[in-house]
Amino acid sequence: MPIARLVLAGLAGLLAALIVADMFVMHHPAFGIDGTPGFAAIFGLVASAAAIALAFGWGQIARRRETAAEEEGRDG
Amino acid sequence: MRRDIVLRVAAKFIMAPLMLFALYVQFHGDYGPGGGFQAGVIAAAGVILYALINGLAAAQRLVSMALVERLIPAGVLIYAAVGLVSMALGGNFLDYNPLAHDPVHGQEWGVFLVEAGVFLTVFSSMIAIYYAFASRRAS
Amino acid sequence: MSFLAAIDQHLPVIVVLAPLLGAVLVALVRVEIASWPIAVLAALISAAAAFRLVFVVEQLGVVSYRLGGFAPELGIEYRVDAVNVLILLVVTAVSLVTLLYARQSVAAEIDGGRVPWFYAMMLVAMAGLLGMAITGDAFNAFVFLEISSLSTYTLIALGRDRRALVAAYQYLIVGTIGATFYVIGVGLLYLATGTLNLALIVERLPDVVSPRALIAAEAFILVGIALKLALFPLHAWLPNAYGYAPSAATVLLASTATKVAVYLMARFLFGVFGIHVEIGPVSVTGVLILLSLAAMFVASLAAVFQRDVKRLLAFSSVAQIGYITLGLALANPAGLTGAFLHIVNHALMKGAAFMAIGAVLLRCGSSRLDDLAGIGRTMPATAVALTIAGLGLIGVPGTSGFVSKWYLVLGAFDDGKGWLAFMIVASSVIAVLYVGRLLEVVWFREPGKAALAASEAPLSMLLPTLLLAGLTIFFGIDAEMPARLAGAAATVLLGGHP
Amino acid sequence: MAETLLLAPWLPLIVGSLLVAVLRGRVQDIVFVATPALALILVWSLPQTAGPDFNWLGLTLTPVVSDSTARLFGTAFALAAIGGAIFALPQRSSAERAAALLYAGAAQGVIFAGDLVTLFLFWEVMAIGSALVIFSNGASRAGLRYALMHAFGGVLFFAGIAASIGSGGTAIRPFAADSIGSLLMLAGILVNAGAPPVSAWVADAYPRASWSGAVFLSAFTTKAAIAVLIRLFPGEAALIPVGLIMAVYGMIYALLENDIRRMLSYSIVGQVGFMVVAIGIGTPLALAAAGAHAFVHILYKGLLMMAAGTVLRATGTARLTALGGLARSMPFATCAMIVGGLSLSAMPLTAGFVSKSAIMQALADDHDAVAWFALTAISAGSMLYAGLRLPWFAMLRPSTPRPATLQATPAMKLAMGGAGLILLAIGAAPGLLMRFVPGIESVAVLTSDHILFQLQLLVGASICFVLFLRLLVPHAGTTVDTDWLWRCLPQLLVKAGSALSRQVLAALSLKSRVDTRKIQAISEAWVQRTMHAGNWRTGDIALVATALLGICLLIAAM
Repeated sequence: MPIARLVLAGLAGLLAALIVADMFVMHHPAFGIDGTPGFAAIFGLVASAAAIALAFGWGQIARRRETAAEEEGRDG
Repeated sequence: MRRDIVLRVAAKFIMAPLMLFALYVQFHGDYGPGGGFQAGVIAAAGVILYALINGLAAAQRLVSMALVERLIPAGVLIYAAVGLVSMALGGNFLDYNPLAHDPVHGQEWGVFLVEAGVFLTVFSSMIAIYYAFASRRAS
Repeated sequence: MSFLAAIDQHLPVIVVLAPLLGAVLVALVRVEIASWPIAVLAALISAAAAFRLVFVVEQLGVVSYRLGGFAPELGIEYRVDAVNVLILLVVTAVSLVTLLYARQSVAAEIDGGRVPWFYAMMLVAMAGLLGMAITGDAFNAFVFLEISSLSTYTLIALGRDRRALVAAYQYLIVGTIGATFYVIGVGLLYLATGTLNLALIVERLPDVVSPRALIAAEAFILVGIALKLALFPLHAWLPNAYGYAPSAATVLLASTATKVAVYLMARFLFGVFGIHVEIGPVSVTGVLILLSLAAMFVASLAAVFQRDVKRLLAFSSVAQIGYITLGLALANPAGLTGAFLHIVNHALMKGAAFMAIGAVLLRCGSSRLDDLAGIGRTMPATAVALTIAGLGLIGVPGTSGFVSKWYLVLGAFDDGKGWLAFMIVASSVIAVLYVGRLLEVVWFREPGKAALAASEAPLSMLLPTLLLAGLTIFFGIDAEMPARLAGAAATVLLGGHP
Repeated sequence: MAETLLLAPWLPLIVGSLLVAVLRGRVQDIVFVATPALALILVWSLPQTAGPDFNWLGLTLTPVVSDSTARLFGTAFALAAIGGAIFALPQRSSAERAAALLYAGAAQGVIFAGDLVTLFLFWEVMAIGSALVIFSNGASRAGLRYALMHAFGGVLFFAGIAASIGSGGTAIRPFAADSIGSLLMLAGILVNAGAPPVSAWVADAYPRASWSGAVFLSAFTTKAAIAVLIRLFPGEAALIPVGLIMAVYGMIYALLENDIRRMLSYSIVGQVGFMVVAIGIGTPLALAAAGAHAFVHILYKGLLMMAAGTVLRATGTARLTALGGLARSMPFATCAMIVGGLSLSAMPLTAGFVSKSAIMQALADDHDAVAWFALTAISAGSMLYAGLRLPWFAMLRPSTPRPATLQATPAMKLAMGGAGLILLAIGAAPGLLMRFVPGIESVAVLTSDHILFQLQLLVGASICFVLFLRLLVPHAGTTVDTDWLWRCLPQLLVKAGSALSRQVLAALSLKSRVDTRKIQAISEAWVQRTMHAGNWRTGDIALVATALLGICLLIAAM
């Protein structure tokens, strides 16, 4: 999927640019660590990955497959 | 039973004393044991005996169902009317004292009338119950 | 002026006498056309007297009337205070409205020849109930109890359904058992105290040597009355009796008969034995709370499963009686106020509901739930009344049912029983189920054949129905008047002065 | 005093509801849109003084009183009602319109209630109105479930209010969750807010409304609960974990969900979780931030619901599996969905960024690190489902589009455009919102470090989205939800119980040689009799009566 790679590269470049910009602004951290330049980028990546992992895992456990008709008629 | 002459004759003999006795019990109620309730039952027993011997139709010629059905409320009406009159004369409901010039006579009148009402209602109720049972057709 | 004063003096006896005389007149005249006006007139006089009594009692506190002028030791005393004047008002007012409603319903449901008897029996039942409420004499109460019961058996047996006969017979036996228990208890009380007058019994109770006789008397009397008021689990006669009686009779019985029995129980519990008396290790209030809760839940659940609307409403009555007895068992001002308010409010709501069903019965010929489908389209006004009554039964705010439940909840909290408040409200949720089921059928289903053929109820039936429904709303918004009367009743029962 | 009652914002809505039920045609349309507009005017013309008092059952009632919180929520509710009404103009169901206006009016009543009793009354009317909205779409069983859930919440709330009135009058005042009364009250409010363990009702009920009805539903009930929480339980520490659980729950289920409107319903729970956390903090800033977030949330969730409604109306389905490739045929709805989704993800220059910044600021000021980091992470997660997954799978991804049979009407476009413009305007000029939410002026929103922080977060999330796209592909099916607790667990328990009792009975019968079937028949008959109280035999009644009497006498004799 070349398009996906392209998008990914674009996003990565954007993120890198943001991190670079982040080094030149004045920070007002509330907890110290959140004032580190680029912290938000890493946190965003990790948090999103964790969210997807959590959701995917829970989906494996708790998801019930139904046919569309059953789903439609669930109201009964 | 209508053909049984012994019963018919005996019943005829009993009827009159029965009625008389009922009246005795009725009027003696003022002074001793007795009163409208007992008298009503005795008198009704007379009619019922007549019906037993001569048949329902004969008895209803004597005391018709319509009469019985009128007499039941009429008795209550007499009772209530006495109360109303005593109220109108300034006493409480069923206070017999004002019914005559002096309280003793008033009490006599009051008791007499009320007992008469009771007699009528009990007498006719008893007959009504008997009629109701006797006229039931086996189905 | 003096005439009015004289009338005032005789009010207590007029209340009872008017329907009794009316019944006698109806039975004497026995003309179908004349019987309804006579009955209405009698009920009107009685209601007017009761209404006037409310004012007199508010002025004097207690009105005592000696029948035949005898002293209470010898004769019968009618004794009206803030407690029973409320009951008198409810019974007479509801009876009057019921009679106004009854004409067309009765004409449709009762054979022509029996119509006068029906009205006579309605009036006798009314007189009996009023007598039970008004008398201050334990044995006289028994006599009136029997008068009302006997006429009630007749009324039920006049129902069209063949099962009405069985229901009446069952009620006859059960009612007789109840009355017998009651009279045995009264006999024991008489043995212990030597008097039948309730006030005198109370005076002499401290001198009684054997508490065991008293407890036996209490047990007999309370169980006897409990049978009459259909306290769970002694309720089983009620659904059939109410379900199969003629509509007008059901309205009268459902809104008044059990209430008077509740009053009698309250009188004995508070006025005679004292609510906090204990039978052995068991407190009366505890037992009453338990049975009331059982009634609220089990009967409500049973109502959910009924297929006939009249039976559904009858089961709901059992549950609602549970609320009332619960209020009695709380035995504090707020709880008792709630109980008496609910007596009033339930009479209005159930009256409206049964009237609406009576109208449906007249138009569709059925009171089966399925046959009510879509009745909201063809009989909208009747359905609205039914809806209001149903909402009242749930206790939706804005209806009077909310006000009484509100007081009950307050009473529960005053008693330190928060869980009880929760149970009260939780049981209302079950009421949501059965009322919701009813309303769903009435409003949302497609009309069936019977419903499509039906037209709106005749005005003579519709107006009384809407009147009661309107009062349900009115007392839900402006509850000042009933709350004041009920509060006064509670104060008197708890031994204070209004 | 009493004439203030005429200025009550709920009055025109409830009157309008009755009118809409009677009127038809063009006049109905006008009433339907004009009454919420009138309510908006009244929200702002109601003086912020003590309201009129009435006496009822010995309780002091204040049916209408205004303050800045009431004005904020009142404005949001009025805007939602106006937007919802305009959007619903092509929906010609009088029942839904009447129900929606009743619902909106009751929500205003809750906001402007001056005492607990009035509050409860409107609370119940609100439940009825919203249930009717669902019923009017023909979803009777879902409506019934919804009504039952709210009846349950209402019961808790009622009991709590009764207890609280017993101990301090009807005034609305802050409570601490330390007595039975206030705990019951809190539980009742949380049921309406969609808190665990009953969160499932939101996603169960809202998607059952019609394409237009869901817009109303998404606005009022949960946010009214938030307003009541702000008034009654500010700073209740127990709310912080509750809110966090809601936020996590909402995010996970939204990531898994296939039906757009169910996804948005889960998202409501998640976003309400943010507000609940803020209320749990309880500082003036936090409370104001909760209010501001509620305001913004009502707008963007309304916008998203409108977009979803447009899709549903056009294609007949709102399932992601069945959608895709709609961007070309429905450009307006696509834009609306993207603006709403980005606002939900707190993209800078949208209104969501303003209100979420305020919440984060409040958490930071309170040094609540756990909540701060958790909610920041969940913000990134929100971007995943609302900003990316939703528009991608519903509209943008290349796929053969379902034919869009019904294009959005001008009225629908007007409603969506209006909501979107307000969101963007607030995002560009936060002062617009801050002006009438006193207490959040101090929050730094459009500062460079702040914007950069948020952008990094969102771009990071986007990278994850592209990387793990395969894991996020929607599937047909449902995820087991908390309603399993009351829809499946009882059945399981009953089954297990009956199996157990059968075994016990079998064991017993081996010993005493009693026919189990006989025992079963007898017990069943008894259950039948007590439950249905069908037809008791007269003898049974007499037996019970005698038994009761006998027990009394026996106890007395002992």
